[in-house]
Amino acid sequence: MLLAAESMTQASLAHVLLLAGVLFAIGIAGFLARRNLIVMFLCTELMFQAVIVAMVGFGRWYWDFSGQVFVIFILTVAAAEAALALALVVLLHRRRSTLDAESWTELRE
Amino acid sequence: MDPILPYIATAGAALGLLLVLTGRTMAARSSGGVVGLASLAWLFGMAGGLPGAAGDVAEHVFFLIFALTAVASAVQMIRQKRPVYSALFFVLVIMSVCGALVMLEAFFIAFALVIVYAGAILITYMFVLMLAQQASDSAHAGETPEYDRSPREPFAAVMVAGLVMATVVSAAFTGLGDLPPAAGAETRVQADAALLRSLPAQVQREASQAGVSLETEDIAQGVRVDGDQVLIDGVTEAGDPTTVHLTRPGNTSHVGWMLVASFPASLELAGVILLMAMFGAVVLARREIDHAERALARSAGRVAEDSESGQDA
Amino acid sequence: MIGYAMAITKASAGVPAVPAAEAIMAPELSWAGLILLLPLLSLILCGLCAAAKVTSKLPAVITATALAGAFVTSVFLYLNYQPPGDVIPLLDWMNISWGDGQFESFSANFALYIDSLSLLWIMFVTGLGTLITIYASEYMEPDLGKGYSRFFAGVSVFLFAMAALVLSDNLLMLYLGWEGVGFASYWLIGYYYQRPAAVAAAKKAFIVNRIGDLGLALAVYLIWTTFGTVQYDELMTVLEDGDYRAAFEGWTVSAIPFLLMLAAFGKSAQLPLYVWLPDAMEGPTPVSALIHAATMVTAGIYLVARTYPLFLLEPVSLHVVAWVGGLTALLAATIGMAQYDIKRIMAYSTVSQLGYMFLGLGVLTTYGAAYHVFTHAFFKAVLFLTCGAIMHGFAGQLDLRHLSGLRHMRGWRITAWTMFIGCLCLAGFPFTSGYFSKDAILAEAFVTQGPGFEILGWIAIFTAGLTAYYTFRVWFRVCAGPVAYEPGDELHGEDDHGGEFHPHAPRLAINGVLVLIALGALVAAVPYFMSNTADEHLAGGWVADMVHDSTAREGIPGFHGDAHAGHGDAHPTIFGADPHVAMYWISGTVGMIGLLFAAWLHLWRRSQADAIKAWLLHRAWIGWLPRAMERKWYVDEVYHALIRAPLWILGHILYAFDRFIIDGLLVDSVARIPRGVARCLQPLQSGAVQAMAIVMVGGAAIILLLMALFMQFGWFGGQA
Amino acid sequence: MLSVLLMVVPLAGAIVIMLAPARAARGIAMIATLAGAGIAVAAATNFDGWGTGGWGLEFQSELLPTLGITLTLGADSVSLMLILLTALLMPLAVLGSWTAVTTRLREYYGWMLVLSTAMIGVFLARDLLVFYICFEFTLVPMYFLIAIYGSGNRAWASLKFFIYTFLGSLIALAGLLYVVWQHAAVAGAWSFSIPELAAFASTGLTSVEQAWILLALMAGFAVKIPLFPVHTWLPLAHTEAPTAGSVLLAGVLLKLGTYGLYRFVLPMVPAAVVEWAPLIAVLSIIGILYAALICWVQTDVKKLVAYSSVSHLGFCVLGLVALNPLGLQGSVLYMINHGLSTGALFFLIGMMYERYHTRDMGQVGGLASKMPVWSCFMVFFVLASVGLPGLNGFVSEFLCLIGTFAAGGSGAYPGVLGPWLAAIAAIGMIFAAMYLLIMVGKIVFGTLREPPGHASDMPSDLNFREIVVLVPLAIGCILLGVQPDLAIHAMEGAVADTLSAYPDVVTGVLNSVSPQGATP
Repeated sequence: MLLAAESMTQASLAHVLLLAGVLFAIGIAGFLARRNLIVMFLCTELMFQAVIVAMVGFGRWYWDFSGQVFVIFILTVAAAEAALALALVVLLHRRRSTLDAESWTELRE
Repeated sequence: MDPILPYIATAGAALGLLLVLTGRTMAARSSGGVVGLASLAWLFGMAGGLPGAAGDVAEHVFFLIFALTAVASAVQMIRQKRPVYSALFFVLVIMSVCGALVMLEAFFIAFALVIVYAGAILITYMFVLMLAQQASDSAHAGETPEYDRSPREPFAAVMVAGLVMATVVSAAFTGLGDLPPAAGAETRVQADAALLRSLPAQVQREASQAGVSLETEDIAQGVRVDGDQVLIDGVTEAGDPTTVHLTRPGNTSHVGWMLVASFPASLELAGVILLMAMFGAVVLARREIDHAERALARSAGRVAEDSESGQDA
Repeated sequence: MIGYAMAITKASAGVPAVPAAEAIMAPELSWAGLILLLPLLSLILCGLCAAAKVTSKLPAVITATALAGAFVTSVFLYLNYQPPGDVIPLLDWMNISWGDGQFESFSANFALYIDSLSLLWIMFVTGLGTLITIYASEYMEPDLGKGYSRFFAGVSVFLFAMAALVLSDNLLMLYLGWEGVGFASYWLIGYYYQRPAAVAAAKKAFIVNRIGDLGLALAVYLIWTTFGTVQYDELMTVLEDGDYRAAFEGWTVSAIPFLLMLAAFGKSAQLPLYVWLPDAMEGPTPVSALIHAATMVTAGIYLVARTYPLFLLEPVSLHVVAWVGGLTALLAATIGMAQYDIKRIMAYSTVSQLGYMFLGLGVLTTYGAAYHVFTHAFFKAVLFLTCGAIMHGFAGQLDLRHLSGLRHMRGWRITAWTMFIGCLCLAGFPFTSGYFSKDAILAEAFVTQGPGFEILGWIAIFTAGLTAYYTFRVWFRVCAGPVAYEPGDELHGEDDHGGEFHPHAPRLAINGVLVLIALGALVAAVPYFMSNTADEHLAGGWVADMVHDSTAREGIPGFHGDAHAGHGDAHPTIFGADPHVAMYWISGTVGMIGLLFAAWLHLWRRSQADAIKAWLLHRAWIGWLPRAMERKWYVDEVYHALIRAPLWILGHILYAFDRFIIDGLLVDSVARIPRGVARCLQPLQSGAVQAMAIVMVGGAAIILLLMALFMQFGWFGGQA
Repeated sequence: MLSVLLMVVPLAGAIVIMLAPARAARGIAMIATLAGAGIAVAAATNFDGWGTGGWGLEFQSELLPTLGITLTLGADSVSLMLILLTALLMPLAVLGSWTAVTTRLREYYGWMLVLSTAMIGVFLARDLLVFYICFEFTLVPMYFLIAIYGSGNRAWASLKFFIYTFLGSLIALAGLLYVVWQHAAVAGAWSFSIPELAAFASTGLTSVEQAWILLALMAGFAVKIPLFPVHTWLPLAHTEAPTAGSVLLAGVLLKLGTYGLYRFVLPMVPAAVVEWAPLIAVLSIIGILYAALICWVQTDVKKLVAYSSVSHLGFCVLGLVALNPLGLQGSVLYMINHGLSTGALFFLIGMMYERYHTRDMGQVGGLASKMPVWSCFMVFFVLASVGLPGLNGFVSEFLCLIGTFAAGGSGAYPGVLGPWLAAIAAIGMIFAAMYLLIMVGKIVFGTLREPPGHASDMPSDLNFREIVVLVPLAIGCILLGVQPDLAIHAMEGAVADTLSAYPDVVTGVLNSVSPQGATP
């Protein structure tokens, strides 16, 4: 009884997951649809947010803090990524004077 | 509930997103927003009937409000034509997410996010944006560049996003039933007790405040749980046996302990990564400045380049 | 390898090549294999001569010697002959067995089946072969050192194959000979391989024969599936026991004779497969005489006679044989009447005479057919050889309008008179050999009961008149009348004496052979009166004796088989007389009438012939007849339009179909699917990061989603 | 060990060629192929399964026992005959290319030897993996032989050849792997042993499964044979291949398909074979007639002979699906005979091509007067191909057809074909005579025609080397024509083993069909 009552106090895991999913999807949509390199990176950060939400949500479900610990790692990686990626963006921008992702198509066969 | 309905709601949300992204008129965009939010609301409503989908009403309502804000700002973020606005909306997303995290009792993370993301990372973005904007502004006289005004293949993008969403929806609507029940109060107390057992110094400190001195060796066995209390028996300086009610550790203690106790190597690695990222950023930026300068020099005049190459030869 | 050899010995021991009854066959008879071996030896020696570029007459000598040896061997065989006959195994060929039952083995070996029928055939084949080889040794002189060896090698091949055909102990070896003679014929018709007409004729002969061969092959298959054996002796045993019908569907038994008939008609140039024979005259004349008149073309008669019991199982087949024979005789005779090339006339007369033989087979007189084969071999050989001599001497001239009065020319008398003998026999002049043999057939047409056999008899009699006419048309035109000639288009250096053409008369070899064979043609009448058996019922003399001991015994006079309806008590008559007797008079009369017509139109009043022809041609109601006769009833053209051209067009259509539909449309487009799919997806590979991301994320999402949906809805057997 | 030597000696030759100077290449190849032929003859001499159906030349080596992957070699009499054919053709092919190939000698002869190893490997394999690897590996050398040394359109031809046959055999592999998988599921251990799999599949699979496996196997083998609708790579590949390539393609590679039918399809899926034999037979017959008519209108001699292969192999398949000893023995004989006579025809055409650099019958003709020896051989082999009795082609064609004919009745080996199919197929005999004689009539006989601008004294008749190439084939043709018993008795036991399951299966199918037919 006690456990059941306790569980009533928790925010819905389904809702947490849905929030994560929606954010992630919006991030993907933005990443794919926007052509500005910086906004694309912003969108990846948005996807990080989605992942963070999901991790925290599950961590709370199990009352396991490794979820939150990993959020810290994600933060680290995000920071590192932001540093490097933005350096690269600056670099690319210097070469072409544009932030348009489509101006870089050297990956084509 | 027909199992197909969540997918229909997902499709509706995707449609709304598409309209928001591509709508040429205000009306189209706002109707897209309405459709999208309505679909999402329907989706969240359906999810209310799932196992573990109920909760403390106030907490839940706040969670939903934050969620709504986060989603709305995220949408705004990806549709804003000016990158600066996108970045600002992203800050709003982070704030809303932090709010949601607070509702999920992840206080440390929530504040860390605000500090690191909204504070540090986003500022870096801002700087870069300003750098880039400045360069393009010089060419295009403050006009939003074409690549910011028109999205590329929004339909495909939204479709892929919808597919991803659909997988998550599928997981949310089918997989959760198989999970073990959520951790209840008992689990939490036990977790707190376990943490306290690993932190004898803290326990000693607290016990000494209550006038009890404990041997380090006894703490591991002594800490026990009674109801939602964490207790430890001891003897006062007066020699009376007494029970000390220990303060239950908070979120930050848990996270911090887990970080250093369970993932020390990862922590070190994370530090190394950060360091390397810093080096990398510096190196990348430096080298390319040279290139850029040389390019500038080239564009300045062919004579210089020729003489340079002549010297090289 | 030792184990291997043992396995073979064991296996062949398990297969009875010779039934137990014949197992007592005298082993010393295996020298009879010389009949096959000698021509083969001669073939190899001629081949060596060709390789050594021999320029003498050595190949002719070799071949003649070998064939003479074969002839002597066959005569010895005849002298050693004991009535039931013998099987002489020579060499294993094909033996497959997978059980001990009747239908659980297939066995066909090189073995000789010696009975009177095969002896009759092999003797005249080797005998005439020898003589014609001698003739050819002179005839082929112009080719000395060029194709001489090749020619005689071909003759050797032919004799080998013919001997195999005639002496074979099973249908498969017969098939070997059958195709072998076809091949030899191809070889020799195409002897002048630089002449397109000769090459075309050779090809045509082989292919038309192949149609017949198909019939034979199918017949062999059917015979094996029906009777479980292809060996004559076992076949006859099964037939006598009569237990085959229970095991098999009746239609196979009925179909076999028709298929055999197809084979026989192909080889013996009957309707509708006779078209190759006239064209075959492109070959050297000795070849025409040997292969296309005397021997090979009678293989069809031999086949039917050999498998006569099978025909008797299905009487309708014999009726068909009779009618086809009779109609071919008539048709070929009408064409022969209108030709000018004497060799072609002889070719059509051969077709016509072969028609008689089939008529004879059809009206149940194998004896008559065999006798006619026998006599025809001689007199037709004479006729062809004289034609050859003329052709040889007059530089290829064969048009009877450009030759006349040969019998008055020096050196040509023997040719003219031997030809006369041949013509008499062919025309059925009383008391010549052809007279007796033809009568035997004609009379039987009236005796035997069958659908319209009486009409057929009158057709045959009418044809006999036509035969006499066209035969003597040749002789009166070419040999009688005033001396006049023009050279043909094959002038040899030796004929060119100072710008004026002098025909060179035949010399010893040709003349000698002509005389010998002409004598043979006359003497061939003698066997009619000669019998070495004491059997009272056997009329018809030596040939009838020879047929009597064989598989074809049902069709000899005096044999009272129940299949031979009409013999004995209910004897039909012509004009109230026994047909056998009446026919002596009727055919003699008809022959005389034809002869007199010929004499009138082509000896006494040659201009009249042209006038009549002109008169006929200008009458609309009848004008088509001589024209059609001269154009051979347009049979070649009809075949071309109905068979060859459609198939050729079909070939082109199929080739186009193959290239464009199967290869182009189906195969290549299947091959293009991957390329097409790749083309469709190519825009995704724009190189833009996001495009790749779309594919990557979309792909991952689709896979995940599908997995999730399978789990959720239980598709494809997933957990619901 | 002889079986390993058979495979290793050519391979070793190829390695030596790679290391040796180019001018020594053909000599080394000659030695290696002659050695291979010698080993094959030695193997045949020591083989004691002639006629009895036993296996010999066995060799086994465990490679990956846990997965059931072994290197198992062995041959029954049918395999050994085909090995003998391959080993005989190889030195001739090398000798035939003596002067025809002038560039990149080391690669040419190296690939030839590798091809030899692969072909022999197919016939020696008693293990599915060995079989399949060798089966596929024949493609690679042949691809290079065509693509590098072929004529005109060689790139397209080689590509088509490779992809077409490769695709087909992949499908076959899928079918075979299904059998392996099922067998592993039942037996509990992986095994790739062909006899084991055949024994399992013939009894352990349902008729529906068998039908699918048959379809998959046919996809691989029918392309290789090639059967009617999937034959179009063959004329192209044959036409463009170098002479020795054509010889080996016609002589051996096509036989891989029929051998596959013999080794896999017949023992593995009897029920499906019985069910689908009429369809396969009809396809073969269509192929016989269709290809024959196409031959008729060809002007390219080599293409004509290539299409004739399609026609001829139709008889071969027909004999296989007759499902009785007559047809099967005829079919195996056909494989050998076709290898001899068509191989020789390709040699002859190659010799002509070497002299005139054209294969167009419109440009070359009447060669009898210029090249009598060549013409003799040409006529001889054409006759062997036409099926003149006394030469080899006749025996096998006859047995295939009579087998088909007998496949309608009851008896020890009931069948599902019957006289009508055989009768229609037999029309192919007429067509064969037609197109081959037309070809002979054009290029051998008639007045001499040579390509314009050709020095008239230049080409001479065959030299000694070329005669040496042709004579063994001619001897083989005569030997197998006059003494087919040698081969027939040798394969008797093996054929009986292959067919052992069939009488019951056929009877079962016939009995189960007729009541159904009676009740609508």
